[in-house]
Amino acid sequence: MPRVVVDVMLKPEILDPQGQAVANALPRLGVGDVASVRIGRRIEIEFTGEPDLDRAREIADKLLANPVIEDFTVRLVEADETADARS
Amino acid sequence: MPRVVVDVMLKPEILDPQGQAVANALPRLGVGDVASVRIGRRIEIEFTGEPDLDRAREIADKLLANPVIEDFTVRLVEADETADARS
Amino acid sequence: MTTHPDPVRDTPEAYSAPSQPAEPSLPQPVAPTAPAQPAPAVWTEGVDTVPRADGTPGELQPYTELGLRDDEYDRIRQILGRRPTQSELAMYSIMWSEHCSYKSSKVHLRQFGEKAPQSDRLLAGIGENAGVVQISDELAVTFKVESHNHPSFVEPYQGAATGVGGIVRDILAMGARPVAVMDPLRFGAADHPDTARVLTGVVAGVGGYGNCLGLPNIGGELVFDPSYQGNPLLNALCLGVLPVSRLQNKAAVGPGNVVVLMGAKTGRDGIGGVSVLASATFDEGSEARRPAVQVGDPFIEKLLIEACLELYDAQLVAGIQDLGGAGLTCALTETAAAAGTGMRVWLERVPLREPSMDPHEILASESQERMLLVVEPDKLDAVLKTCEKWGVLATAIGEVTAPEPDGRPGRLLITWQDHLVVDVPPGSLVDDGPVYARPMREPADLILLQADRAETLPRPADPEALRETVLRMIASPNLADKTWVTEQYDRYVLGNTVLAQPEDGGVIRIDERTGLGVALSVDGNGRYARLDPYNGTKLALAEAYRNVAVTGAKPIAVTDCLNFGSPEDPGVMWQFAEAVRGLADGCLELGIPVTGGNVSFYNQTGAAPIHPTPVVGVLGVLDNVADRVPMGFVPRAGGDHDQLY
Amino acid sequence: MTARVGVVTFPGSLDDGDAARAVRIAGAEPVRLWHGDPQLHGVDAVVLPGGFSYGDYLRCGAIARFAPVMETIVDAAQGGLPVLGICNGFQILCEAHLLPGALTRNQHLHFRNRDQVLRIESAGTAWTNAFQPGQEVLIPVKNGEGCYVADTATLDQLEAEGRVVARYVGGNPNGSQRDIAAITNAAGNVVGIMPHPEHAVEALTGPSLDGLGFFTSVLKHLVGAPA
Ligand SMILES: Nc1ncnc2c1ncn2[C@@H]1O[C@H](COP(=O)(O)OP(=O)(O)O)[C@@H](O)[C@H]1O
Repeated sequence: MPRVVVDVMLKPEILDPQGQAVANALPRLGVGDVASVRIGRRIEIEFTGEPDLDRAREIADKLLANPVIEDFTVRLVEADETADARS
Repeated sequence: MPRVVVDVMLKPEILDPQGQAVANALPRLGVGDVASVRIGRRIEIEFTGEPDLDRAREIADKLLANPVIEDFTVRLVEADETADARS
Repeated sequence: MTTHPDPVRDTPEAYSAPSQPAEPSLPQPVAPTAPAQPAPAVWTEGVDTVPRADGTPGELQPYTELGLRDDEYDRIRQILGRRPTQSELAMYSIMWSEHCSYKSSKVHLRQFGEKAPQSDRLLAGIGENAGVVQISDELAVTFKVESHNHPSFVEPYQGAATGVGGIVRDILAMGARPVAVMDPLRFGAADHPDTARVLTGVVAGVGGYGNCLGLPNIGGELVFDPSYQGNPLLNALCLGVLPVSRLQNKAAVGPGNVVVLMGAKTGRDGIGGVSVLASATFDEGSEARRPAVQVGDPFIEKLLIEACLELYDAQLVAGIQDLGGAGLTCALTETAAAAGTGMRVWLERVPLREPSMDPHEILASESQERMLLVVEPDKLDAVLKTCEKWGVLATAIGEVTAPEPDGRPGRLLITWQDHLVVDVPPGSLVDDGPVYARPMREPADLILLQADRAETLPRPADPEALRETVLRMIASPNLADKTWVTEQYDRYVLGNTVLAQPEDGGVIRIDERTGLGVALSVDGNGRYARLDPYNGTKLALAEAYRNVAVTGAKPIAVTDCLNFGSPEDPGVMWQFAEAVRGLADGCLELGIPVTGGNVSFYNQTGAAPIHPTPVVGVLGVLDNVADRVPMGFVPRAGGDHDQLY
Repeated sequence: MTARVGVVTFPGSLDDGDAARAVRIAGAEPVRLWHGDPQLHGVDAVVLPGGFSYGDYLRCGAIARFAPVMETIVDAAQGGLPVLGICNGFQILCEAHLLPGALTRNQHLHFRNRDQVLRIESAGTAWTNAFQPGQEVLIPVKNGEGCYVADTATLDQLEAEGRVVARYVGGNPNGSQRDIAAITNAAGNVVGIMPHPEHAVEALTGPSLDGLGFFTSVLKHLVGAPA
């Protein structure tokens, strides 16, 4: 069953302390070639029936994202991308 | 410039109280056809040079995900998917 | 040090009360998404420089949109002898805003100084970042309460979080280690849907920031009233401790000294926030203003605290000022003005989060977690090293310059990639802002309100009615248990919390060796103040004083946060004036000084102001915190209890 | 010779001073250790204190695990050095795989600070030998991510080997599986505990003196341990 994935990221101009902290930690792992890290939320929504993108967009707008500081995208994803393909 | 996106989700058997809270709030928004909501992290990594999937996988494995409770996927994404396509 | 005639207007008729800028006709320079361009299109070609301003005296400038009145703009031109550059205009609009200049409140606040009882404990008073009171031969404490009301309505979590962050930096700037916080809160009706958004966000923000900084929360207030529905109040108090010898000063002394910017990178946070968010009323336009919200990073602030304290202890700092609502603009001008020196700043040296920022944006940015240091050149290396140890960014961005040869204060010169974008007398932004004696009138409905006396209310006449009344009172959110809120705050961290919620006053141990400590309480009653602002404010003071006294402490100092509607409303202005008079008189009677505080105007929705809400904090000293008196009776081991009948 | 107990300060550590105070009150000498210094300076035991190391961004303890001092501590702990992780310290120990499982967001999604009753389930560790098995103690909890989770096999193993050190009694403050408040490694020298014993060591500032037992335990352990 396909699901709807909502990706919520801080607007580009908003400070992302989380991403900053991770980026600062990378050199200690021996990683020197990362320019920036931004951290947001990924929300997977499963509908009881057909996945409903419009409905998902509405949920994202009202509940999942904070429009003051965040942007979001909504898209359909095949189940296997989200679940099984994980390494 | 394409970026690497790491999606980190709680393993299916781990309780996700945040997703649960969102799912529980949906009926109050008049949404009745959602079966489940899971909330994870989306991490966008920009490299100074060519995006490096293997490197990203290594970072994810060591730092971005906790294998005890989380799974992750790593993939390349064109810049416009992550930035501009937001609604 | 005033170089210009005092523009106080004594007669109310001398000016018509300005209306706050209505919806701007030009694009608003507040949205970081649409980078601020408070200027006609020609400016986008390049930077507006001082020579360019000289050569284009007639160029239209959007000063109205930035909240400046015609006569204020004229005064700027008169001060500079030309039109201001884009950067200068941004700086004046910020520094002359209500929020920074106290232009409506100044004439009233003077009473705090005039009526203040003599105190030899006061090491720093009103006008400093926070008042400092000596509590023993070696130790002093500093405390202050501040508002972050409007941002907390727009984005409750970040608004509250950065409110805590801001007051903590004020305390830090005095040389103190912050050791506790308190949070007086006001929300709309408890059962209103928006209260669920604002309350949960604000509480999570206060906790999120304070907990992460490791500051125990030792008290506060939680009050619901419909008058705050569209304008909740987030006041935050911070207490700090310092050895008397570590007291810091903001003055940028010593020509040749280096000006160092320390802490977070500068981004487009809250540009226009100070002039728009803090001084404007909320209306349909507030949606568009939302991106002016700042995001806080308590982790950086924690590192900033540790790094600053290490710098103080190593005596590496000649002057220090926190970057608050008005960002670099405020810090640069205030430090220079306080010393009478000038300053030379290379703006392109400021580390940016977004490389595309324009000079006026850098100057106006409200990015959090930053401090400005003045450092002797031979100590610069040591300063940078300490900052590096704590992982805090520190960059030399300028230099202190000498006063004019004739003894007049120096000038603030700011370049941007070799272009001179600012050339101003710093004092003109700090001390010479407009001051208004605004018209005041007792609100017309006050007589009616006062006539509706409690005595006329029906009294419970039988057990059933009594039961009914008790149940209604118990069910009132204002009397209900506050645990849902206070459980989200760390009260134990630092290990010196002797009393906290649900006690009437918080008590913090300051000196583990001697048991020396302080008690603190913050109180306010908007309903009472609405009925009688003079006595309502005295009541708030008396309540806080009592709450401190009953812990066993001797009250010695007062801080206040005066939350009111628009000062352009004569009724509000009257409430404000009465409240200040009440607090000053009350302090005189009790013999304790106001050491600092904050005024928050424009707390209203449309034309409807909130209840006037003066919040008063009182600090007391306990020679030995072991002698504190808790609220309840503590049962003794062995069952040998004192009994009270 | 008084025992020397190291207390690590990470950027963002908050309860390090309190942990050092508790060590002192218990009769040992606290030694402050710095995250960037891999040396342990000859300490006999280590406390990883509470707080928000590195802001606790990403996951609590995830970044602290990579601090230079942690590499040394992991080795030393595997060699028997007593290590107590309190709150954030517990999270770090799990992230460093010195303890199994993970600490996740509280089920109710709020930070919660309250005085909490715990039952000491195992008095056999380096940090709990001053208690009686089954003894109930009152100690503050304060955390946002204190919900202990592990897979069923791990939980069963912890139970079977007596490695659940303490459980919440009278209400689980964060949703931890099987009410787990503290666990230990197989050798019993490494203990992670979510509540804060260092905040219950003085009558004036804590809800009890019950926290002291954790710090006196390690002293007893060190005296008994072969040099
Ligand atoms: N927002 C808050 N933050 C911290 N403590 C609070 C807050 N609101 C109330 N408290 C605390 O809860 C306790 C009870 O508050 P309240 O009922 O207002 O006390 P009282 O009625 O005795 O003045 C007090 O210790 C007070 O400091």
